[in-house]
Amino acid sequence: MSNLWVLNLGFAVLLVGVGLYCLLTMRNTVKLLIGIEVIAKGVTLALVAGGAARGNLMVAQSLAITVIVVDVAVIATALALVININRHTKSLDVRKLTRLKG
Amino acid sequence: MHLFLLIGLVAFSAVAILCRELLKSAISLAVASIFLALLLFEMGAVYAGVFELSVVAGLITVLFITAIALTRGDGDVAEGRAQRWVFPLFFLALAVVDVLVMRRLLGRIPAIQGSESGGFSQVLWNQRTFDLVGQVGVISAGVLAVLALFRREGGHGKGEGHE
Amino acid sequence: MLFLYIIVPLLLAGLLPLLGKLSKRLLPDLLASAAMLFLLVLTVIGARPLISGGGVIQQATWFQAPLNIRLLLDGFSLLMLFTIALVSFVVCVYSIGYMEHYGAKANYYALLLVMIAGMNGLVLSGDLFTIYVFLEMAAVASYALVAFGRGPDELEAAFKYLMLSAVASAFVLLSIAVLFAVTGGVGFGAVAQGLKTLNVRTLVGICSALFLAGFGLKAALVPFHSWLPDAHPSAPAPISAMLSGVLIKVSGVYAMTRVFLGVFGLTPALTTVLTVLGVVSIFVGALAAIGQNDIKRMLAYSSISQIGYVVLGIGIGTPLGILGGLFHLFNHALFKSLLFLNAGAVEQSTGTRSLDKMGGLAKVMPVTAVTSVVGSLSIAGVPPLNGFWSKLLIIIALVQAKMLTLAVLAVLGSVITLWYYLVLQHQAFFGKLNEAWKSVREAPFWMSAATVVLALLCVAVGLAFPFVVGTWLQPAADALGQGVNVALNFIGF
Amino acid sequence: MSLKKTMAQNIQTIIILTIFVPIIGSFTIPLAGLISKKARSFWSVLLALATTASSMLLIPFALRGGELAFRKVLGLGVDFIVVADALSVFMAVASSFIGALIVVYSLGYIGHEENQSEYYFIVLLFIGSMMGLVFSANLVFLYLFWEIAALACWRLIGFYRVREYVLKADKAFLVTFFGAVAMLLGFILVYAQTGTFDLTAMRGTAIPGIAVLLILMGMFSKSATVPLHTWLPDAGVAPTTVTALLHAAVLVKIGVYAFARLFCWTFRIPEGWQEAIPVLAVVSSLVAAAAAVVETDLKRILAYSTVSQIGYIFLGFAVMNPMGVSGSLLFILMHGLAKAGLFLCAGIVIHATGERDIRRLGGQIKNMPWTAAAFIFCAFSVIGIPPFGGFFSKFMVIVATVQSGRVWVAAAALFAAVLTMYYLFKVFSAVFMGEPAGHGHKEGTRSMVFVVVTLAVLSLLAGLLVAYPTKLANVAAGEILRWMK
Amino acid sequence: MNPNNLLIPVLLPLLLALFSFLLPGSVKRLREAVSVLGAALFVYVAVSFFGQKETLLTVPWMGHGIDFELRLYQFSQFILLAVSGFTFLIALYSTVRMAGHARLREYYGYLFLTAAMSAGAVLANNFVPLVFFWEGLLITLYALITVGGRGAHRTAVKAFLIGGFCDFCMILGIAILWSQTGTLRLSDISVVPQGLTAVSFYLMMIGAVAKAGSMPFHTWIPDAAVDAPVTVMAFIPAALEKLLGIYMLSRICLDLFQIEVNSAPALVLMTLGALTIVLAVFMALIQKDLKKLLSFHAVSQVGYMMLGVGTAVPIGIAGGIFHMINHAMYKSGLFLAAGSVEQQAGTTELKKLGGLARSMPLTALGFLVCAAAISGIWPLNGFVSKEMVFHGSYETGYTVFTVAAWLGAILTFASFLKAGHSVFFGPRAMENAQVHENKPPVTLAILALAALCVLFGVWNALPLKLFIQPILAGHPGAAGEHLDFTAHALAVFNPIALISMGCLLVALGLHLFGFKRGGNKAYLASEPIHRLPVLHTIYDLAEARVFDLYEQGIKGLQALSRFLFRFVDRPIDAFYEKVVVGVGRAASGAIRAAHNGLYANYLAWTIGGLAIIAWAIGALLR
Repeated sequence: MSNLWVLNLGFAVLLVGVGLYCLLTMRNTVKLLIGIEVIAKGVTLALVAGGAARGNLMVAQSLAITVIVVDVAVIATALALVININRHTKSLDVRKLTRLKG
Repeated sequence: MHLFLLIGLVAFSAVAILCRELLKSAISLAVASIFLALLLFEMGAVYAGVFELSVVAGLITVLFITAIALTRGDGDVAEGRAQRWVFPLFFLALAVVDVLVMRRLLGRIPAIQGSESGGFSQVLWNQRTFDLVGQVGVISAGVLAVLALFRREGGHGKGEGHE
Repeated sequence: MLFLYIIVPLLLAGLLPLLGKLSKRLLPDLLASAAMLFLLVLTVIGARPLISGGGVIQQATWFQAPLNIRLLLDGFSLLMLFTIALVSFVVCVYSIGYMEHYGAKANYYALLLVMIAGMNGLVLSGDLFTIYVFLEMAAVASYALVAFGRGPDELEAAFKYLMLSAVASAFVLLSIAVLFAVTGGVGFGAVAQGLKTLNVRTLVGICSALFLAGFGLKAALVPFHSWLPDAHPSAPAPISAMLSGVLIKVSGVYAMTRVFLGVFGLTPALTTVLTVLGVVSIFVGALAAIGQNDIKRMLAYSSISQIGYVVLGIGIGTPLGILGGLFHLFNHALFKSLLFLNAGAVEQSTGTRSLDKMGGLAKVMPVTAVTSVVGSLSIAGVPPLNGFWSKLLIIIALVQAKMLTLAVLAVLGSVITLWYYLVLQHQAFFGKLNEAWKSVREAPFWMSAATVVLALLCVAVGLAFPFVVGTWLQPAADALGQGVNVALNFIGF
Repeated sequence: MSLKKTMAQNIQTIIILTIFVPIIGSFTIPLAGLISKKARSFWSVLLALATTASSMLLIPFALRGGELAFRKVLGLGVDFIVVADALSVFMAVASSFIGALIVVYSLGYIGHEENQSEYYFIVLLFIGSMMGLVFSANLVFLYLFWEIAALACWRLIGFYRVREYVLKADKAFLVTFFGAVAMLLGFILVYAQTGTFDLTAMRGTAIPGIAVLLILMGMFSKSATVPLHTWLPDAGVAPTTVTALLHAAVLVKIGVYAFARLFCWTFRIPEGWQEAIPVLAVVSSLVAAAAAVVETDLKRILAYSTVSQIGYIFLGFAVMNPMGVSGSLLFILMHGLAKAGLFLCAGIVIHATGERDIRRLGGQIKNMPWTAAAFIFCAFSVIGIPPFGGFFSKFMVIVATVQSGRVWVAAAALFAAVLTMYYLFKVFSAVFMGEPAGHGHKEGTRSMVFVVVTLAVLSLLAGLLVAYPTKLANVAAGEILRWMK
Repeated sequence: MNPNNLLIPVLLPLLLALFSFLLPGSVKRLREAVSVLGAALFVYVAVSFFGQKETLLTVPWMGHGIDFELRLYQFSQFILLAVSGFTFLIALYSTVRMAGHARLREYYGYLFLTAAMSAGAVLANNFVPLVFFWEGLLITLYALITVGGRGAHRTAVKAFLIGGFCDFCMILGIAILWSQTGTLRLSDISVVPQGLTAVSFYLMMIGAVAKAGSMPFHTWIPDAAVDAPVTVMAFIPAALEKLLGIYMLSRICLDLFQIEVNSAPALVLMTLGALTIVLAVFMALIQKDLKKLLSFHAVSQVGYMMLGVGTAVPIGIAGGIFHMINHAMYKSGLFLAAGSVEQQAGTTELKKLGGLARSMPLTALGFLVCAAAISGIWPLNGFVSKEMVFHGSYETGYTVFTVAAWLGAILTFASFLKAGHSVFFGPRAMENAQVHENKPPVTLAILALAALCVLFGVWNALPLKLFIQPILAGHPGAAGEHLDFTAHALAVFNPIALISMGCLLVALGLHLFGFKRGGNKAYLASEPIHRLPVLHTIYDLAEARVFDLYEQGIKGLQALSRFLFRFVDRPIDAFYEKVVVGVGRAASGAIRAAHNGLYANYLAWTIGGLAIIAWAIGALLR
């Protein structure tokens, strides 16, 4: 089973990496949120895989569910922010969000 | 099967990121969620799978689509042209590193076998009760946040005043 | 009883939006302040005696019915609870005056209360994953609070804050997932026990790095600090005070310390990394602050710098170092809140945060000026104010631990700190009165009262520091000083 | 036995009063200010005089060679330890007395400015911190009062709220703070070695060179010694009363006091430093004297003069023989009297003419004969001309330096004295002699003239009756160097 | 004698000074009366002290061996007597000369303070009280010169600075001597000058000879001659400072240090003396103002004393000391006479004076006698003491010093011929028509001094036996020898005396030559020498104060100060103001620029930070 866990963990890391790549290079704020979601998927996968590998599946599930709920709240707030920003700037470009610097 | 699902998950996630249209991205993400849900099913985590399917593939996709509809701003953001060849390169490199690291971990990590008793709901209610309180809190925070951000009255105060 | 710390603010937060319909101002003001006062009193009277014999685990109850919630309280948690209660009470009082022009007070208080509930929960939890959940709870509320003004600056700051925090959370979660997979649990005791039986140094190293990045971002350690100079100044002043004063400490420093000292056990490698990060933060924050023109942005950078001291102190790992670090954490909560509240008062009165446009405000805003002098000197470490004693302890600990270079740097950092606070003072308060502000009035009563309370506390803690240290800090340092044993002892519960 | 005990208790009470009358009293001054201006001024003077009186009550005790240390345990190794011996009593009396005179002078000088409550508040706090400092025998409390003094100094230098002035105040605060924290680090190094902050427990301890360097930075910054001195001339932007206070009574004397208390009374410092410090002191003396020759701003000249004279004080302590130490102690008193006099005279001139550039002043002896006389008296004392007090202290320091085998250092110090003579006469000639620049300037209020004349006369009397302060200084010097035997 | 009585010579003048200070300025005659009477009392005290047994007064003072010690013995008795005498004469003279002066109150006060300090300095037997009084004289000197008026202040400062510098040298010398001998009591010290003690000797010598007004520390004297009241000139540079300076020099050479004949210190002293004689007299020669001329002579004559003391042979030393007292008498007399002339004629410029001998016969008589004395005319006192110095210097074997002394004698006489000729003889100048003889106190003082000059010359045994020989009796160099200088004091028929006489003739010749060349104008009599090719240039430079060590020294001080200020002090300040602030601002700017607001940038830091930390932890774990 241990090997399966490592496989899952490898893919989870891959997902997180892809998500970070998205955050780093993409410009569209909504796209960035999608990147966050991808990362969240990776994390969920890692959690459940960890539980499954060691016979803690039930705990893992409850953790995963909590993560998902938290994720929803975060994404909702983020989208609310994006919409509000969009009202001001009429844009979704994250690189135009440079009012605050220095 | 497991590997196939994993690859599908990663592939659709990548598509979600690379897609030029936000709507397609969101849908790709939903598909990725379905893959993840299937994975969870496959691992036996039924409840988590259901949650993933309903909340992430469903609710979050809806949220995204709503937001995209509200902003209608996807046209003006030009992603870099280089994405097409940078991403594969990055992905490949990441994958290679990942494989190398994970191969070193393979079979090396000792672990304590869990000794779970009881079903899911018992675990959730008896062991992770505090998390539930937290969930309630986070949800209320989210709700209040959305309420605060979309409130009508009050105006912006002096927030806009300083530049 | 401890459950009240979470449930009272949370319930009130649920109620307030409804009550807000009844009374837009009075009821939210009253209830929020009363709740915070209640928690403060509860901490001093009720919670402190609990830990007279060391840390305890308390079963939460819901109207006498036991719940499957176990809350961990030891000296360290208590200190944090006290800090949270103290600052949030003052902030609530201050908000009475300050939040008038933002509107939506009920919503504001509700968010604030959720944030406080989140922090309290974080502090009381004995479980890595629960820490994460409550951390997110406080964070989500804080995103909204940062963006509360809904101006472009606020939204931008909140967005960046959120996006970076999300990454940090992912790091934390990933680390938890790995630990969970390896040790089969997420409770402090289980993880500590698991790590003790298994020999997984490399894995712990990776997890440490992930935690450090995740919690470091919450604590705004350089190089994870970049969101803070945007987010803290953009928030309404009481929220800035709350964020800088408590949130970064609870969700960053507390969590980090808990994990590293209480679960992993501090290794020399971690000590090195923490102390170096601390010193780098001190300098980056302080140097960046020198050139600031926005008063709140300067304060925000200053927070980065001061968190550096806290982490430096705790990172040393010696009892004295931990004590110093915790003391500085507590002190920083006092004076940084004070300074942000002062900045808010100035901003409200003059409508600007630009230091260039201020000048000589001491004449028209004497209370604000005097309290800000107290805060500035305190943060720079001028005796006999509180900041001096904590820095003193940290430096003594550094010297005792033979880290002379770091000690010299820490000392230099406090000179730079004084430098930019003097800049702040002479630009804003000292100096000739700017013509434009002839008609400016002192801040409203409740705001002044809040700042005066904090300033007096700064002085009082400075003068009575042996008492404060003995009562609140020594238990905390003792709890941490025992390292992983605390967690291991709790495994049986 | 019981008699002895009651006496010790009395002394304790007096010391506590000396420290806390000004400190706590200072906080009541703004309250008195709420009643009326007169009440506040009266109350301030009363507090200052009370401090002086209470410190003077300790003289008989100190003359008997009494040494008393008592402590209030506070925990964490930072107990409040008070030591009363000839050294601390000497410093306390000298500072509080001059401080009180300056407060009296302030009545006239500050009488029409804003922020008077703050002024008197800070001045009293300043004096109080000095009292606390001289009686503290705990390094942490030493540092604590040290910084309170710096803080007070910061507010006072920026008393006129002009931007440039405030910047100078900031500079002063920063430089002294830098030195102070370096010193703190030095203290902590000592603590790491000995495990205590208690000075009485550390007498005769050898401390490492790095600690000496760090502590010395603090002393040099506070006592404005090259290369940490430039804030002091810049601090001349403060009201003249304040500068007088800084130069004569309180601030710059802190560093030299600490030197005596730490490096002479307590610690044994490495050979290399024992050789180096006199040289540093004399270099400071020379450079500052040279700067005073070049400067044209009245107060800056006097400020550099202080820097120069402080070099002598350091020199006397640093040679560490009984004569040098008692010479330096006397120097503190004499310089305090004379420099206060000089500054206050300058204050009268500036107050009356509104001019500080000596090139634009002249012939004021016609308008203000008393001031001129007081100025030249004090100048004689600073130069070191008998029968004024400054002569004895300078003489003793020089002789002690030679006695310790440092002839070249003494020669350089004397050369600095020649420069002192030159620039002080230059100032006197430029301000009071020559063609009058502007007419009809009034000499200032009665309290101001009274104080400067008092100081001038005291400078003279201190010379004629030099035996009395010397007695105390000798007792102190004996105690300070006791562990050497 | 009760040792406490030793305080009387100090306290009495002090009381008189206080009286004068406290007496309101409006009271006129009382001040003068009390002053003269008090001074007379002072003389009485000094006389009554004379011949007393050695008396010591010791009062504990400041610890560390610093006690207030006074010692009365032959030498101090003698000097004390002289001090009191001059004080009396000046007080007497001042009643007329200074009458109606605006600052009379201060004048008398400082006068008596000077006397008190001098008495104290003479009696002191411990270095600290010695320096106390010695340096205290600076203040009275400064104050007395400023009494001369507004313009005098510059000169007063000059005098003060020069005096201060030299006194500081002496302090250093004393400090070194103390560190070497371990005692501050003068009477306990007797060391051989070598190594550090030699340094100490030179430093103390500087202090002593500077007080006496030797080159190159003399330059304030000619300035003061113009600015200060003439009584001050007669009192201080002419009399008291010579007394004190040479007293001190003798103490140094006789008691404190054991000076061998022709040892390095002795040679230095002699060289300095010879140079002072020649250079100062050259300057004196060309002066056209009587007071300035006299002041340069006051310098020049110091050279003889130094030369005499520096020979370290008994007759030389005795000559030096004798010359000191003689000089004090005739130079005071000359200054007082000049003052008298000034008061009556309104000027001391030689050009504007002439033929006053008839209208002011008594003043003229006094002046001429004194001038003759200073020139060394047989049988006046100047002749005796100068001959002794010549003999002494000749005995050392370094004839060059004797020659220099003779050269000085020539020019001295020449210049006094010029001065006397142009003031009192020749055609009466137009401006001097209404000049009358001065009041009795003035002439009395002048004549008394002139009479003393004659007395000490003709009956030279009186001062030599009474004053001088006892002083030398204890001197190691004279031990065993029977000291008697009176034998050939007035002897003319020996080579040295004959050469001296010849010198006077040369001087007469020079004067007559110059007188003729200058168109029978006496004040131009020195012009031929003034105009000599190289000399002329040097004179011009001297007039431009190029050789004035004070002016050059001040320039040096200023240059040094500017250097230190610009290259030490200002850079240090610039370090704080520019470098520290600049570095801080630059670092701040760099950090601020890095915070460019781009989310990707911030995220990159985060990820990079994670990577670095992971790497660091990994590295540290290994």
